[in-house]
Amino acid sequence: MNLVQALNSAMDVMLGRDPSVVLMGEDIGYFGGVFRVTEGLQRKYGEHRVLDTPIAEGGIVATAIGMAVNGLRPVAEIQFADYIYPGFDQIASELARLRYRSAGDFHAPVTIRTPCGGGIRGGQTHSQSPESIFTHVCGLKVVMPSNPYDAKGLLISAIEDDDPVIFFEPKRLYNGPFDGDPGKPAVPWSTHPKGEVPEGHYRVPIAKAEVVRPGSDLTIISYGTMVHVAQAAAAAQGIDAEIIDLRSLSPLDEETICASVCKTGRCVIAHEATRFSGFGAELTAIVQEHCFWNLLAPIQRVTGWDTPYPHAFEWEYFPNQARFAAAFRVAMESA
Amino acid sequence: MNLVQALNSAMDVMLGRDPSVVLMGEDIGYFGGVFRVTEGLQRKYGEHRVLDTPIAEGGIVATAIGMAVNGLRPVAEIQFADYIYPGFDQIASELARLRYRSAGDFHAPVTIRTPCGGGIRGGQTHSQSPESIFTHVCGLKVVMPSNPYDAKGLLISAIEDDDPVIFFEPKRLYNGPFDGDPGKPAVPWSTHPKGEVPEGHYRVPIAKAEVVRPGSDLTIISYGTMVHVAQAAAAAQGIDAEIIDLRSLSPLDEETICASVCKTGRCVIAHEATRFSGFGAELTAIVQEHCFWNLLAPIQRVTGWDTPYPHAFEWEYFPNQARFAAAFRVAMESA
Amino acid sequence: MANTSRLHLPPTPSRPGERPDFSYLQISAAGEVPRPDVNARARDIAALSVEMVRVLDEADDAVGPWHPHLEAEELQVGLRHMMLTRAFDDRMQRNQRAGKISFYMRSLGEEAVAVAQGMALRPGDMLFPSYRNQGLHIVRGMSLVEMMCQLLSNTGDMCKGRQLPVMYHSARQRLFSISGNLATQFPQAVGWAMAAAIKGEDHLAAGWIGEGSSAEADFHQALLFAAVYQAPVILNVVNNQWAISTFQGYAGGEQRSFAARGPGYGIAGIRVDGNDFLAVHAVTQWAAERARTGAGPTLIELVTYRAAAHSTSDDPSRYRAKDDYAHWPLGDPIERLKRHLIKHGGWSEERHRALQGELEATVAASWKEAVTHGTLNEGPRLDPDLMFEDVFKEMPANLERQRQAMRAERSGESWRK
Amino acid sequence: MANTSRLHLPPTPSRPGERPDFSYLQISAAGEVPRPDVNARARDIAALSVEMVRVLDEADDAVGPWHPHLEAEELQVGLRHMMLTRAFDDRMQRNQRAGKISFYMRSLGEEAVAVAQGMALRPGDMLFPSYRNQGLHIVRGMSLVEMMCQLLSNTGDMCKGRQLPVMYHSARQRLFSISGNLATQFPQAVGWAMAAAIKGEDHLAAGWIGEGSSAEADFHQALLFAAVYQAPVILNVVNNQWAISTFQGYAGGEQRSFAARGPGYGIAGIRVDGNDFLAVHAVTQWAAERARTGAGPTLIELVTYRAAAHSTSDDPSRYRAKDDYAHWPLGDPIERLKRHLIKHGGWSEERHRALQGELEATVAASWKEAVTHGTLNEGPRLDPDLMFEDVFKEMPANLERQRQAMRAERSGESWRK
Ligand SMILES: Cc1ncc(C[n+]2csc(CCOP(=O)(O)OP(=O)(O)O)c2C)c(N)n1
Ligand SMILES: Cc1ncc(C[n+]2csc(CCOP(=O)(O)OP(=O)(O)O)c2C)c(N)n1
Ligand SMILES: [Mg+2]
Ligand SMILES: [Mg+2]
Repeated sequence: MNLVQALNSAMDVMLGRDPSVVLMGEDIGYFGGVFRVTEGLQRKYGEHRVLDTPIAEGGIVATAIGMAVNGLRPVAEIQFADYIYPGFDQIASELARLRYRSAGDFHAPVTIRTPCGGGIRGGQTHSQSPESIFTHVCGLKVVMPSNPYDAKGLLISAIEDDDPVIFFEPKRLYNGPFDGDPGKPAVPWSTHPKGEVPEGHYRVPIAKAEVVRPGSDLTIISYGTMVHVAQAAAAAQGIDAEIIDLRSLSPLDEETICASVCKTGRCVIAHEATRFSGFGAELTAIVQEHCFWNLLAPIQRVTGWDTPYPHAFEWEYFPNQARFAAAFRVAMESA
Repeated sequence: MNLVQALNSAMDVMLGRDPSVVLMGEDIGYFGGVFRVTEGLQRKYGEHRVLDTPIAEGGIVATAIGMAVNGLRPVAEIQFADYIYPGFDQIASELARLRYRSAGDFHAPVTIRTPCGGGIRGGQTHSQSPESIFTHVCGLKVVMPSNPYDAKGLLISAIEDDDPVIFFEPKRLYNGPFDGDPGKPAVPWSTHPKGEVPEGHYRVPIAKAEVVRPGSDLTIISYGTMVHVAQAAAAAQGIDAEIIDLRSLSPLDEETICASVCKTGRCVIAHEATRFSGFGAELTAIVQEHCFWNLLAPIQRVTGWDTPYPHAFEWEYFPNQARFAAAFRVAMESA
Repeated sequence: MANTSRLHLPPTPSRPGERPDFSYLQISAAGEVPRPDVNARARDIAALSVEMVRVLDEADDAVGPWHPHLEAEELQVGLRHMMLTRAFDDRMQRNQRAGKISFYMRSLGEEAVAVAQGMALRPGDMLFPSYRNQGLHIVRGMSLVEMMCQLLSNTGDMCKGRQLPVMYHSARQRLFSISGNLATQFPQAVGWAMAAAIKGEDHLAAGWIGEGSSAEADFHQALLFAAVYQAPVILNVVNNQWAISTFQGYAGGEQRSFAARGPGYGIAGIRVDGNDFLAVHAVTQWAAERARTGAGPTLIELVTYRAAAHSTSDDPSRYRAKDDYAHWPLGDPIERLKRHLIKHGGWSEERHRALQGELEATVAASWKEAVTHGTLNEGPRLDPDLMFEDVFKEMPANLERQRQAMRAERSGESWRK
Repeated sequence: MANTSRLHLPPTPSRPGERPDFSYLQISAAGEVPRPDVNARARDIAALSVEMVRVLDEADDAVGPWHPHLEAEELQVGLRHMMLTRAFDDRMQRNQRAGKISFYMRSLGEEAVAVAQGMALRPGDMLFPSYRNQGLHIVRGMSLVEMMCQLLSNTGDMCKGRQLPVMYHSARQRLFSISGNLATQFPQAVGWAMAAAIKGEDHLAAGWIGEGSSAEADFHQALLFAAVYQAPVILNVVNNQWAISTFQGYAGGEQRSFAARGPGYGIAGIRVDGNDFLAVHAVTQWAAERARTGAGPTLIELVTYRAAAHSTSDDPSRYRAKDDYAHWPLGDPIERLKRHLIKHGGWSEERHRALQGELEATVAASWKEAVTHGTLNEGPRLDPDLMFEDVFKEMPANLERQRQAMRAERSGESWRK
């Protein structure tokens, strides 16, 4: 399966197993979504389980909260992560804090799915990676898969979770892994082991990172599209990197991260989002606190630049293998 | 002047000097604002320069942008920083990026003032410190003064700035400095050197931090209310701390920070906001990158806990001197 | 520049030192407004949104097609609930002034809104209140002690100390958790109602916001989603004329009634005398039947007056005339129902006085009990450990570590490393 | 569960394989709707918001009180602008299909909206377009070459490569920068108008959004602030029946017209045949006069049809009937004005064909020139250094450092440390 099909399958499985699961979002019903992630689900489960909605992200999140309080498990799609902000107040002030403020008497198990990231010539309003902002909001779980297998398992876990989950989908990976070189021919997921996805129900646990490649030279911490770029960059530079795919940003699997960096003594952190106050900052802060005495060189961040995502300069903006290579050089230095 | 009067004076000066300056916000006109920051200004400058608005933070920001595009310099008040989120889309997607997307042909010199922080028994919806989120949005300047002198000078700079500025006002400091001990009698600003505020026009530059106390044991980087708590904590622990009041979070004065940490070799970072992906993370990341070879111990963060700000446990939540003391102990360790 | 400005600014008819002028208020005569069928199409009954449904007339009689013909006993219960609400408010206000609670918000002058509406709905209906609808909690039988414990953030606080005073909730009584963020509950109520419809259940949802809060985006989202999906929901705008210092004109009330937004969205809109218990009850029942029969949502504007300060942190003498409430043309809801009941419902001044005394005693006794669970300054106190619970269903490792750190901090130990 | 659901879902009258059914559309006869005084109170002219102003009748005559009595020359200019818009769209669509530009959005079938409205306004008026109002840019005289350079993100791109194709702007021509975020420009237009009023200036602002976008919160903010401050603004909802795959019922259009939201807020609302050049012009002029004389804002709903795909990324055959536009009862705006001009404006099939040829040649010549500034694959290319400019007025140190790093990265050098 490709990543789109894996997500579709997760929702198919959950709609079939649990009558309280409903999907909602702009163009997701009859049309099946602009990225076709919900294709065929309205036909299969009916218009009352797979709802087309008005173009109103704030209203989508708010009504999803109300539906969840009334016993449903809404999975709401925000068409692009760039358009999640009109729903930000309902997410940050309401969804994230309902359980807390009501001392557990109310809660809203809402999953918000949204495609993020660049590399598809989407320009500044179809390429953003706002995950860091959500990780700062207590009460939200924040996840981002990097492959079809994890995508399906994580989405099932998210839907089953009694806490709200913001589920970011790196849209550049929908149809295949991507190593950061737009010049190369596209590779389909069928050539990748994580493209093998079981039909039925399974979970990938939230809050558990995966070491996708063991190594001893340095640790690369990443998630989403950058996991693939990191792998290619390390291979190209001949670096025996231990590569960690976080999968969950919050709650964070600090143990796996810190164990690795304490072992390798060197660390590169990578994400597509802009650097300043990006999630790499929190990762850096945690790693330096827990691995300080083991660190052999400063932690390096490989990120988007601190500008909006410009349409014409997509590949100068995108954190490419060259940016990794430069980071590796500093990270491999010794005192 | 206290901090409220200093802010009022800044707006008074600017309304007087520049006919394009207008104020807008909920209850700010006739009433003078719930914290009285705009008191008397509508009477002095008229209802058409100091506008009461509907309770609609999104509309306030959006119309301020339109007004700014038409040549005005709106200073919009959001009654509490907790209520800025309904305006978040207009801030992050529009205000911050208008200059960029129009290649400089349009820009919107809007200042958004908003009281933030806890310590006033405001509970989870009147105590938040969301500054970190705004520092992740390219195109915004983000400032937070810690005293009346800086408040006035920074607010004048913000209003005169041709870029949008998010101006956070630590409300616990409105009437006096606060060292973190709620049991002590309140101290007025008149007893503090920074309570001496000139009547007329002056600027405190944006993007310039201030070393409020030189020292050699360790560097404390902070802003807002925590600057005062940090000073008291260092004094109480007998630590010769170099204390930096950032004043501007973005753009950030990296030079001042890094010079200090490279000198002292030890660093504690403090803010009231929750820790995870708080602004302390970015500060840590920058400091460890630039001062790695000088650092003698892991950088410590003194912050609010990763929970909403609970009404009944305000003083268990608030980053107090004890939390500083614990951080000092680790930061002063040696290998 | 101000001299040449052509910007319109809504007038405020009652500033300090002025004589309050309520002549802007369009009031229909009692009995005058027709009562359409509950299944009428929204577009055909738009007039309801600018007229004002009233039942109690100047002679204290109940007249016209909206007369709900309630039993005298039920009206007496309504009167009692309103009086209890006011007695509770009075006492809590005094408690705050005496430093016994930190903050309070009264509903003085608007008690009929929550009480009559609460009584017109069924126990299975889900209520999404604002902070000024304590009458709903009273009607649903939340105990005064429980409410007081919330105000005290003591060991009996249903919010475990997380919320400001007055932000009650009760899952069992179907009273949603009150938010400090204005208007957010409005579209949430619509979502709840959508789910009821999806599940094929008969319950409806009702939400309340102030007229000032109707300016928030959530108001629009609520109306829009309610209209699109014809959700079984009642959306109530309590127009008490003020939002802190700001007059309702700044929420758009100068141009048109708030109820009139309904027909604009294709939703039934109805404006009612919010101080007329009978009219409020009748209109709410009408809307409820509409929702339950699948005829769709209703937007109700309840015209009333915020007779007291916004909250205990507010000082209205800074922004409005002192004797404003005395001039308010729709009177006092308790007084009006009382007079009607004396004339028609077997009520009397004596019974009224006796009831008043009884309710004050109940409130006083409840307070006595509530403080045994802790006061602002004296124990027992909620365990600060609770701060870390309910952020998530299960506490993640980092919060557990922070909880340990907080414990160490409190015990004076070092907790780093 | 779906079986028992009572949730209402708006119908979609034209799905693939179905016969498009536009019988839901309420159409007034040409000339039928009265034209009130421009100073009429919003509340007194609510009917305008559900009827449909039309001037061109079935016989191609202009009739009724809204007949704007424009000179034939002006109408010919209008026809030319519409034809140029369409010729431009056609060519750009083909260019996209040929891989010469990355993305495009046509306004096929809705050209009268932008062209007639643009012509009815004054050069000093500020326009806040959506992505489907290219007729405004044509009317204001933005050069085709300039527009094409934007589509190519080449060295002539006014956006310096930062925006997706079609997101034009021109400060000099008072065309605001188009946003990818729907509806945000609506309340911004109100703010601009408020500033004009504060400064005592005569200019008005006009904003455009699609009917689907009216669901966003910004729609409400725009109407509310416009109503409260009676801002000199024209708020246009282009109801082309579709929002990507979603029918207008999901934006609330099933229950009530979009124009009807206006009177709900106390704003004049007016619904117009968006494919009738004369009606659109007349209504816009009426609204402009209203704004300029201080009578307040107007919400205009322009009823039209999105005849083409949403964008070049879209495939409407997946979600709507193929021959839908052929059934659209309001016809084609260019055809209708052409027929009227042939009958009354000294126009002819020959002149029309000649003009068509001339416009296509202009477009082709412009394209030739545009590509000299660079194409998708060939230089000259914008300098990537530009990526770091205009984030702020002055580049802060960290961006300067990142720019150096990017340069080093591109030149293959190491740039860290
Ligand atoms: C989103 C948001 N903005 C601002 C506030 C601050 N605030 C609290 S109550 C209030 C006035 C509300 O007035 P109204 O809705 O009329 O209700 P009333 O107090 O009259 O019952 C304001 C501005 C808030 N709580 N939330
Ligand atoms: C805030 C936001 N949400 C979603 C989108 C994605 N989107 C782009 S165009 C569109 C449909 C808009 O339809 P409508 O407003 O009717 O305009 P039309 O395309 O018909 O002209 C959607 C959903 C967006 N650009 N911005
Ligand atoms: Mg009110
Ligand atoms: Mg449309």
